[in-house]
Amino acid sequence: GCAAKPAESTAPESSAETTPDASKAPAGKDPKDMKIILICDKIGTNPFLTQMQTGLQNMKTKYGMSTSIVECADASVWEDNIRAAVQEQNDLIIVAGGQGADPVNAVASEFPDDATYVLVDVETDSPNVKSITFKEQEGAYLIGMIAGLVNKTDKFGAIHANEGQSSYKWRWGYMEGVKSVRPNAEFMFNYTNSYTDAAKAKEFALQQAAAGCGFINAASAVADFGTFEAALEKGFYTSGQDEDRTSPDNKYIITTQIKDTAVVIEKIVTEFVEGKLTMEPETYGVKENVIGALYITKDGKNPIQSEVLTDEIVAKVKEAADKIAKGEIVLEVPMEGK
Amino acid sequence: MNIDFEYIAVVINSTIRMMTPVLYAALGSAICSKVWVFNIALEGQMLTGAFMAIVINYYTGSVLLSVLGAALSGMLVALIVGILQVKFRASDMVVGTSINLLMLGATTFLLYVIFGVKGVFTDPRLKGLPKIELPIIKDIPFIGTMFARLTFLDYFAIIMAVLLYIYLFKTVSGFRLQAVGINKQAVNSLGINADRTQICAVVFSGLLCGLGGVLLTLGQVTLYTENVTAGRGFFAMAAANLGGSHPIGVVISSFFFGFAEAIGNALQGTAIKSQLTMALPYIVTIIALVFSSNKFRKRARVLK
Amino acid sequence: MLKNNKHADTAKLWLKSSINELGQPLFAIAAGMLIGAIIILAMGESIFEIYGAMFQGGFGTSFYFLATLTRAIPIILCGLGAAFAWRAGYINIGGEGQLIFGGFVTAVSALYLPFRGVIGAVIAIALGMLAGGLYALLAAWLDDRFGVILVISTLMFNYIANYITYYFVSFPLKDNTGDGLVAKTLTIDKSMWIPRLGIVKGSTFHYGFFLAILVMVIILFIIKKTTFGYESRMGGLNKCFAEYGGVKRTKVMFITMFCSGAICAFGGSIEVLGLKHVYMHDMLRSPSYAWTGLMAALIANLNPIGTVICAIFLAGIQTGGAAIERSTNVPLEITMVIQAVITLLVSAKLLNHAIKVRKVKLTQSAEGGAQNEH
Amino acid sequence: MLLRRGLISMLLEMKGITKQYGSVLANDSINLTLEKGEILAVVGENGAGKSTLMKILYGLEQPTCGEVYLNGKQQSFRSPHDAIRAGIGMVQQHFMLFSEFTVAENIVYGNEPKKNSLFFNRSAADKLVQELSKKYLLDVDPRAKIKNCPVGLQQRVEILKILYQNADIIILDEPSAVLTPQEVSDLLKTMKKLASMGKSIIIITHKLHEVMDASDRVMVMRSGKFVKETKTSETSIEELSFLMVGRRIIDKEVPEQPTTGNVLTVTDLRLTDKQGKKCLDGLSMHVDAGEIVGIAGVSGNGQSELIECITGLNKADAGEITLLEKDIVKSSVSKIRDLGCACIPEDRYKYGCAKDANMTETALMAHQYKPRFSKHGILKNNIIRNYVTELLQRYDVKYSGLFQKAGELSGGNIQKLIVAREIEQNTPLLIAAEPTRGVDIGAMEFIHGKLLEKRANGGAILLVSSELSEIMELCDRIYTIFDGKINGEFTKAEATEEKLGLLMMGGKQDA
Ligand SMILES: Nc1ncnc2c1ncn2[C@@H]1O[C@H](COP(=O)(O)OP(=O)(O)OP(=O)(O)O)[C@@H](O)[C@H]1O
Ligand SMILES: Nc1ncnc2c1ncn2[C@@H]1O[C@H](COP(=O)(O)OP(=O)(O)OP(=O)(O)O)[C@@H](O)[C@H]1O
Ligand SMILES: [Mg+2]
Ligand SMILES: [Mg+2]
Repeated sequence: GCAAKPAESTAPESSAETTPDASKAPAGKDPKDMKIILICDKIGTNPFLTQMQTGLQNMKTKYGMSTSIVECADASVWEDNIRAAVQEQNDLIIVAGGQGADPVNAVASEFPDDATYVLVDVETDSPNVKSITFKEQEGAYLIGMIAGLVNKTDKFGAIHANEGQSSYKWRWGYMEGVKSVRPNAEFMFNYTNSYTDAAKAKEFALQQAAAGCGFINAASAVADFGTFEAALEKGFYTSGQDEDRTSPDNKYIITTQIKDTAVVIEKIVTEFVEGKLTMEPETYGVKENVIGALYITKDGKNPIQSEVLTDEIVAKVKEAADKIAKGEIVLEVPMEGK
Repeated sequence: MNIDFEYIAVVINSTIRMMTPVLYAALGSAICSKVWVFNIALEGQMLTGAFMAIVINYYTGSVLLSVLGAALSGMLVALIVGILQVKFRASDMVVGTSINLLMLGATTFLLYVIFGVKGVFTDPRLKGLPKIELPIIKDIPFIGTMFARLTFLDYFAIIMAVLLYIYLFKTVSGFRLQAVGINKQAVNSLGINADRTQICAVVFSGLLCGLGGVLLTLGQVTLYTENVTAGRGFFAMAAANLGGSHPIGVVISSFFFGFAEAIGNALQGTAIKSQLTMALPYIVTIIALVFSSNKFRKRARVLK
Repeated sequence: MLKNNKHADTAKLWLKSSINELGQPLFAIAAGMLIGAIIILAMGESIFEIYGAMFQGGFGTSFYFLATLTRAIPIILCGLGAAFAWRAGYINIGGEGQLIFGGFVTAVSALYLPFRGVIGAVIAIALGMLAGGLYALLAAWLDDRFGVILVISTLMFNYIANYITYYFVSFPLKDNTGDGLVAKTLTIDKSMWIPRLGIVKGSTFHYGFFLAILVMVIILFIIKKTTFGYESRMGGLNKCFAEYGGVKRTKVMFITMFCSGAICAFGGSIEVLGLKHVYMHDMLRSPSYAWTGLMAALIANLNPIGTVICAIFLAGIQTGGAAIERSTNVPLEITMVIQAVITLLVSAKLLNHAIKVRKVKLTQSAEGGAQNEH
Repeated sequence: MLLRRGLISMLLEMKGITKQYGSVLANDSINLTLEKGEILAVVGENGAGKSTLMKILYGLEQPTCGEVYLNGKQQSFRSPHDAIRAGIGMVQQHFMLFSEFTVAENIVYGNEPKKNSLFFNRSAADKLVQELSKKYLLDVDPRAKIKNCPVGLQQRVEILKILYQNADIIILDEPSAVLTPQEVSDLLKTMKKLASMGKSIIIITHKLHEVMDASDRVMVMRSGKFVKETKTSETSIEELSFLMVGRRIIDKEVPEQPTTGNVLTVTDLRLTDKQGKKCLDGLSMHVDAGEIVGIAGVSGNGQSELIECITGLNKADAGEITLLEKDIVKSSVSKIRDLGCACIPEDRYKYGCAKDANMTETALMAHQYKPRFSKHGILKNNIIRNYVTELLQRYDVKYSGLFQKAGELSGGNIQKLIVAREIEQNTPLLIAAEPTRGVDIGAMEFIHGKLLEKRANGGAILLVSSELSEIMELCDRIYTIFDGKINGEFTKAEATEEKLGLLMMGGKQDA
C-alpha cells in the first residue's frame, strides 16, 4: 500500500497547518510549549556533543521546554530524523555535524516555515538555515604555542583522525602556533582514520615519541585515550580536545583545546526563546570565548598539574590569545598544500 | 637520510602488538578450517571477549579473572556457532554474519545497560595486562625495544601457535581432529563422534578469539570502545587462508599483514594519502593469495 | 485419472514447500521479537512502548512507512544482487564494495560528464553499474584464474573500495565549497535527480523504489523464464551436472558475478541520484545496506520476492530503531539484536527440526557423502 | 538341529531383525547365524536389504526390532564403536579412508600407539602395521599416502584396519565391485586364509561365481525378506539367480543389422592426469551408425577419461576425435552435444542430476537451447512441462510430482529419468556408461530395451560397462580396454567371457 491514501496523508499536512509560521514568531509562544530537538552523531563520549547535551539540558531546566536528542547511527538516517523532527512539530531543530548539512538544507528549503533550523559546525548557503561555525585554528594555535614552549626537542607530533582539508584547520593552527615560538620545528602527523581506534592512536603516539616528539597533539576523538595512555607511559606532553581533559591521574595532559559547544547551544536557545535568533551565520572563536585553550582562556577543573606549564608560559600564551581576540593576529586557514 | 634504528624498533614493537589479536583469531580460524567448519563469527567471538574482559576487570579488578572470563565468553558464543553450524547444519554465512551483528548489538547495548555510557568506556579502576620485561633481552639496544612492553598474552600467541602445531601434528587427539576435516564420514563410521570434534574445535576458536579480544581492551590500551574489533576477525580469516591453516603458516601470514599495515602507516605523511595506505593490507592480501594460488587451488573451498 | 492425481499432487507439493518457505521466516520473526521482548523486560522497560514506538516509526503512518521503503531500496538491491550470485553458487559477499563503487562512479559521472537531464542520469547509472559489475567480475576472474576464493576476495574488496573512494572524496574530487569539512563530492545537478513521488508531504520516497521492484521482476523473469537463469541455477545446485550438460561454467560465473555486482551497484546509483544527490564518504557503508540485504536474501531462501519483502521488513526494523532512539531510552542496538536473532533462527531451520526429525536424519546421511565436494 | 549346534559354537546370531525406513520395510524378521572360521555370502537383488542388515550389525543403524547375540550374549550396538569393541569390523561399499594420511595412520586410527599417553608414536605405528601385514601376508607400505594407492591396495588397508582392531567378524559389502580380476582373486585368497586363521567373514556380492568360489554358506534375500539359506556346495549359480530375482531371466534376441556410416572415430588419443599417470595411451576406436559398441574393461583403465574426452569435459593432450566427420578434440561440451552426442553418465549423482533440482529441471538439461523449448534464451515453460510429464510417463518413472526433487527418487528411477533425457536428445551418438549400475532387474531390462530400440533406429551407441554379461548381451562389437589402450576387438560371435576376461587383465589377443 504505497499509493497515496488521502486519510493517511492528511495527518502530517494538517500538522503543518496547526503551526503556521510558528517558528518565525516564537516570541508569542510560551517557552514551556516549545519543542527543541538536537540531531547529531552518536554521542558516546564525544565532548563536542556531550557539551551540547549539557547545554540543552541547562536550557530545559531554565525554561521548561521539551527537548529531545536524536543520535544518528548511520549516514542514511540523518535526513529521516530531520524530517521526522519536522513531522513531530519541533520548533527549533539543531543539527550538529557535517553529515547533517545536506539533509538539513534540503528539509529547510522544503519546509522553510515549519521550524527554525540551526546547523552547527558547518557552513551553509541555505537562507533558511542558521549556520554556526568555529575558528578551531585559533585554539589550535594556542595549543601549538604551548607545545612550542614546553617541548624540549624540535620535533612535534600530532595524531588526527582523518587526513584532508576537513581537519586541516586543526593541523594548520597547531603548526602556526608552534612555529610562532619555534621556527625550526619539525612535524609528524599520523591518522587513525577512525574516531574510536584508541589502540592505533596509542601505537602511533609511541612511535612518534620514539622518533623524538616531546609533544603530541591528540585530535582523534575517542581514540585520544590511547594517546593519553602512551603519554603516561612515555612521558611526553599532550593536549586534549574540546573540553577539559586534564586528569589528576595523568599529568602529561597539560592542556586542552577548548571548544565550548555548551555555551553555543545555550546562546542559540536563549535567543530563540527571546525571539532574537537571526539567520545570519555566526562564527565563534577566541573572541567569543568559545574557542580557546585550557588555563589560557578558561580555567580548568584541576589546577595546573604540570610544572612545565609555568606561569611565564601561561602569560605569554594569554598575550597571544588577547591578540587573537583583538584581531591583531589573524588566522585564515589556507587550502592544504598551498 | 639517517636511519633511526630506535624508531624502527618501536615500529616493529607496535606491529607485534597490533598483530597478536589478529593472530589469535587467525589461529581460531585455522583450527576451524582444519575440521572443515567455516567460521565467520570470529569477529563476534572476539568482540565478546573484549567486552567481557572490561566488565569483569571493572567489577573484580582481577586481570586473571578478566582473561578467564573473556576466554569463557568467547567459547560460549563459539558454542552457539558450533551447534548451529554443525548440529543444525545452518549456513555458515548466515550464522557468522548474524552472530557478528548480534554481538555488536549486544555489547553496545550492554555497555549502556551496565555502565550507562555509549561509545567508549574507560575508568581508572581498570587494570591492564601486566607488561613483561624480559631480563636480558631488554638491555639489548634494538631487540630490547622490539620486545618492550609486551604482555604475556602477546608471547602466549606465539606459544599458542607452537602448541597448536604440536597438538595437530604430534598428538593423537590432533591427529583425530585433522581426520575429521579430511573425511568426516569415515570418522563417524569408526564410531567416533565427529560432530563433537567439530564443535570442540569451534569452541576452541572461541577461546582464542576471547584471548585476542582481551588484548584489544586490556593489552594495547585499557579501555573499551564500541566495535573495538573493527574488522580484525575478518582480517584473521584472510590471514588463516593465506597461511594455509597451518599454525606456523598463520603466524607468518599474520605478521606479513602486520608489516603491510606498518608500511602503510609509515607512508602516512608522504605524498600517498592515508586513505590509500589504509587499503594497502587488503590489497596485499589479494596479491599474496594470487601468488600462493597453486597451493590454495586444491584447498579452495566452494561453499554451498 | 493418473494424470489428474499428478497435478493435484504437484499443487500440494508446491503449497507445502511455499508454506515451509514462508512459515520458516514467520516463525523466526516471532521468536526474534520474543527474545527482544525478554531483553526489553530485563531492562525494565515496557514492551508495548518499545515495540509500539518501533512499529509506529517503521510502519505506523504513511510518512514513516515511506521512509522505510526509501531506506529499503538499496537493501533490496543488495539483497537481490547477493541472491542472484548465491543462487548460482557464487558466494559474493562484496555487495558493499560494489554498492560503494556504483554510488561513487554514478556521482562522479553525473558531476563531470557533460550530460545532463535524463540522459545524464541514465549514463551515470549505467557507468555506476558497469563499475560495480566489473569489480565483482574481477573477483570472479581471480577465483577462476588463481583460485582466490570469492568469500575472501570479495570481503577484501569491500575494504579496498571503501578506502579508495574515501581518498577520492577527500582529495581530488572533494567538495571544497564552503569550509569543506565533509569528505564528499559536489552536489549533482538537479536535472539528474530521480524525482520524488510527493504523495506524502515531506517524504523523500522516490521513483527509485519502483526501479528496484523492476529489478526484482527482471530477476524473477531471468530465473524462471530464461535459459541463463536455468543454467546458473543448475550450476549452483551441482557444478558437475551443469558442466556435463554443456553449461559453460566460466561464462555463467562471469555473467552472474557481473550482474550481481551491477545490481548492488545500481543500489548505490539510486541512493545517490534519488536521495543523497552527492557521494559522501561512508554514506553507503555505515547503514550496512549490503549486509542487511544479504541477510534479507538468506532469510528469504534467495527467493527474489521474499528478498524484497524481508528487505522492507528489516528496513522497517531499522527505521523503527531510529524511532526508539527518538522516543525512548533504549539504545537502538536492540534492533540489531532482534534482527540477528531472527536470521539465526531462520538459518537453523528450527521449525523443520521440530517437525521433521526423521527427514533430517535422512539428509544427514546424504550430506555425509557430499562432504568431500565442498 | 542347526539351533542346537548354534548353542555350542555359534559365534554370531541375529534374531528377527526388522528395519523400517518410513514406509519401506528394509529388513523383515531376518535371522542370521555365523560360525567361527566360516565365510557366509549374502546375496540378493538391489534394495533387498543386505546393506541395511550389515549396517545394523555394525551399529551404523538401529534395528526397529530384533536382537543380536555374540557368543550367546545379547548385544546392543549404539554406534560402530560398540561393534568394533565387540570384535566386529566392516569394509563398507565406499571406502572410509583418509586420503591425506599414510597407510599406517589409517590403520591405527582410533587406537593409536602413544608416547607419554598424549603423543602419537608414528614410528611405532609403522612397525605395528609392518608386523600386521607380515602376519596376514597382506603387503603394504606403511608410509605411503592413501591418495597415491590404487583401489586394491586401499581395500587391503581397509582389511588391515579391521584386523588391527582385532575383529573376529569381518563384514565386506560388495568388496569386488571396483577391483581388477587379479585383485579379486587375491581378495578371495585372503578371505580364505583369514577364515583358516579363525576369522569369520560375511561377504555381500552380486557376483555369484565369487560366492561359489569362496563361501561356505549362502543366504539369499529378496525385498527385505529372508528367502533361503544353503551350503554353497549344495547349490548352483542358476539356482541362486533364480532365488534372487524370483523368475527366470530370459535372454534377449538381438537381431543382426547392417551398420550405415561412421559416427565416431577416436585415433591415438593420449591423456596424462595431474599425477602424471598416462590415463589414455594411444587409444583408437570407432563406432558406426546402427551398432552398439561395447568397451569392456576393469574400471580405472581409462574408460572414464575416454568418455570425458569425447564429451568435452576433459581435453586430450594428443590424438583425434571425429564426430560425424568433425574434429571435436578441442570443442566445448555444448558444441559436442550440438553436433550429436548424448551421454548417460557413469556417476548419476555427480554428473547425472542435481539432488535439489526438480523433475522438470533435471529432465531439461542439455535440451534447454532446442528451438522447441526456448527461443532467444527465453524458455517455453508450458511446452517444457507438458513434455516432461509425457516423458516421465513414457519411461515409467515413478515420481510424486513435477516439483519433487531428483534426490528424492530411488536410484533406479533417477537412472530411468537420466536415460530418458539422454535418449530423447535423439543424437546420432549415445554414450552409455554403466547405464544399469545399481538399478534393479526390471529397470535393467527396460533400459536395455531402450538402447536396442535406439540401435534399431540407426543410432550409434558406445556402451561402457564393467559388467561383462551386459556387454556380451547387447553389443555388436566389443573392445577391451587395458591401461589406457584398446588391446582387443571382437564381433559378437567371436566374444567369449574367457577371451574378454583375459584381455581385460592385460593379456594379448590371439596369443
Ligand atoms: N536411509 C534410508 N532411508 C530410507 N530407506 C532406506 C534407507 N536405506 C535403505 N533404505 C531402504 O531399504 C532398502 C534396503 O536397502 P539396502 O541398501 O539394504 O539394499 P541392498 O540390499 O544393500 O541393495 P544394493 O544391492 O543396491 O546395495 C532399500 O530398498 C531402501 O528402500
Ligand atoms: N534422502 C532420501 N529421502 C527419501 N528417500 C530416500 C533418500 N535416500 C534414499 N532414499 C530411498 O532409499 C532407497 C535406496 O536408495 P539407494 O540410493 O540406495 O538406491 P539404490 O537403488 O540402491 O541405488 P544405488 O545402488 O545407486 O545406491 C530409494 O528407493 C529411496 O527411495
Ligand atoms: Mg544401494
Ligand atoms: Mg548395498
